[in-house]
Amino acid sequence: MSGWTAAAAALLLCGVAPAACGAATGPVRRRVPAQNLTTTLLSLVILLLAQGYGRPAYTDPALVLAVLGPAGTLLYVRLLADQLAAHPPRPRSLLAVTALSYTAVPAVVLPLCVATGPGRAMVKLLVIGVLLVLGSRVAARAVTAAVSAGHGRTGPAEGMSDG
Amino acid sequence: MSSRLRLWVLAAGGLGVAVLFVLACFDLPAFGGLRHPYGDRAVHAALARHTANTVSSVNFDQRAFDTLGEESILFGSVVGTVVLLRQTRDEGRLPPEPATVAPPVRRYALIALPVTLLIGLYVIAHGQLSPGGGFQGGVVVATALHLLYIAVDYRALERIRPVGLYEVADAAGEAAYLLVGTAALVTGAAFLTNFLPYGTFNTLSSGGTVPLLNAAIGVEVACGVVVLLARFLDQAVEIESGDRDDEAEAGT
Amino acid sequence: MSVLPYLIAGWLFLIGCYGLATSRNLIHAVGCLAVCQSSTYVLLLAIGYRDGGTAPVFSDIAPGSRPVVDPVVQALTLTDIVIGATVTALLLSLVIQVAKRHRTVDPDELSELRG
Amino acid sequence: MARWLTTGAELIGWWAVLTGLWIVLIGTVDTLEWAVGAGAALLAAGAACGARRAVDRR
Amino acid sequence: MADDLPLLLGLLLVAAAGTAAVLVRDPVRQSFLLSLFGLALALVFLLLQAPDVALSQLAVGSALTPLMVLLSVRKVRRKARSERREEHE
Repeated sequence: MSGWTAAAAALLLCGVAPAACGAATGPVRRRVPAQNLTTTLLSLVILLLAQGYGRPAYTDPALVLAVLGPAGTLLYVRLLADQLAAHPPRPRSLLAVTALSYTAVPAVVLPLCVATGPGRAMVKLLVIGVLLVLGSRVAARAVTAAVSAGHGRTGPAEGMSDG
Repeated sequence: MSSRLRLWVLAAGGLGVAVLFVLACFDLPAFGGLRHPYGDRAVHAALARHTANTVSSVNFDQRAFDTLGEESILFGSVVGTVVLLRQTRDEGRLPPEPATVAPPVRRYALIALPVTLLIGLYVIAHGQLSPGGGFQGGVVVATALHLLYIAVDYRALERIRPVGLYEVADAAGEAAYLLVGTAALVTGAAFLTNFLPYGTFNTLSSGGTVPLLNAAIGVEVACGVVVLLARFLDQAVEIESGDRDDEAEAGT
Repeated sequence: MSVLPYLIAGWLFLIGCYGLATSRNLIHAVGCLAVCQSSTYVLLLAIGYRDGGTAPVFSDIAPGSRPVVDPVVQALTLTDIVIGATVTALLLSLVIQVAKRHRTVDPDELSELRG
Repeated sequence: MARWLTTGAELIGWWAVLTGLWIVLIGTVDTLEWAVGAGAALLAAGAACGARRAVDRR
Repeated sequence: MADDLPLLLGLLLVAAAGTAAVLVRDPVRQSFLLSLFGLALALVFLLLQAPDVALSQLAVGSALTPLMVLLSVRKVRRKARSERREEHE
């Protein structure tokens, strides 16, 4: 087993599994950020595996996950806005989740870039990294916005009204 | 049948299946075994036809007829959903209300939409080379459009989504698959034979009819999913049963 | 390890069936059916796996340079995943119709309606 | 007239950026890749402009 | 054995997520678990050297399936609520 695959297994065990547990249990306010963190970390695991197997083609699933993961999170924020507004997540925990993905993404992508060497493959890795960072940032912003919009209105049921 | 009795029947059946399945597991070829006669032949055939992604070659060349069946199931379930979720006479329509969305989220959606769309198109176009193909890329393309509902609101989505057009394109995708298959008949070969020149290995034009069938499936899946989701969104957002009035703000 | 993936596939099937039989909500039942369906994907791909093999995709490796896993089962699975999603959509639209006509999505109440 | 110009500039800007992205994503570059990439990027650029207008006209 | 470690982890994750997705009875909570189940499946598919299938599962499981489930839940609950309100009147 190469170092990259070992790193992937470690990230899987210490990153993805706890994040998935967070998304699987507890109130919606914890599930939504945890779900976003799970997709971000899983995308990084896929990148590490691609390097470990020596297959650049395996980065395509990571690329797709980097754009569709945030879409999934925004979807939950959108359709469960009333529950988020009724029981808002603590800003500190949201910040912690965002900070975690901000540190994890460069910590994985930059060594991969060094290992890949300059070229278009490296730019592709950087694009995936930027998409992941942007995605986790916007997910946190969307949760905050849903909470404050819910507080600005009269009834909690209003949160699900829609256009 | 009482629920208690039902559970007992289920337990008996489940136990039987479990025992037989475990016994069967030990007779299956061992996990990770080295003997894959079908796989080896499929890889050989794919390489002979200059298709780098063997999986696409199996789907759109060696087993193209099977994929036609799969595609018809997809088409059938889209049609079924459209019929089941149509607006009935006793239902009215409420115009969707604009949603309040934070500006950064809206900006993200406007940037992510074309990027996601391009990635979806990349996945479709490179189906015969790298992992991907019409099935996966079509879903990505359809999801890209729905970012506009997820991150902005339904009215914005409705403006760039003329459902009628997508319904036509869905049928056109299915028809294109059949037409490519029939074109093989014209050349004197069997239905869905790979009749085009195979091209240079590992370039976009390789694989003969594989890229064409791939594109047809991509169009069909993308448009089919858009039509499907349009029906679901109509039901969840716009359509109200006849007795609606104070339901404007109802939700989950 | 030699039979574990098969056993996991079997477990997914059985637990999905259990969920289907005991579900009190048709939407939940559709989700359980999706779990049942996934068991076939795990089983098929596990059968096609080869120790030390890699994906039969030759865009970035030379053909013949490494052993590859079975592409036939992968082709079967990947189409079925997308088809499965649209069939799930069909089932969910049936559930919406049931909710409209019978005002409930509980299968037990529905069978009581039939008498 | 000014609106046409800004829309055109937006479209061309998106098109250039997305074509660049396509070239980054792919493995080997050849003429056909450029053509297909430019076409796909044009489609996505059109969607980007359409989406922006749909959002602004709310 | 060490080579199989990621696959072992992935398979256990799939089994756990699948079991949880069945045992959680509320459709909204179940939709989270179905999405996690989809992610875990995609990981296992990648570990079984099937990137095409993983891509397919990611495309479907990350946004499409949860969206359809949540929209159906919303429609059904909204219907039930308006019926209940009618009975009270």
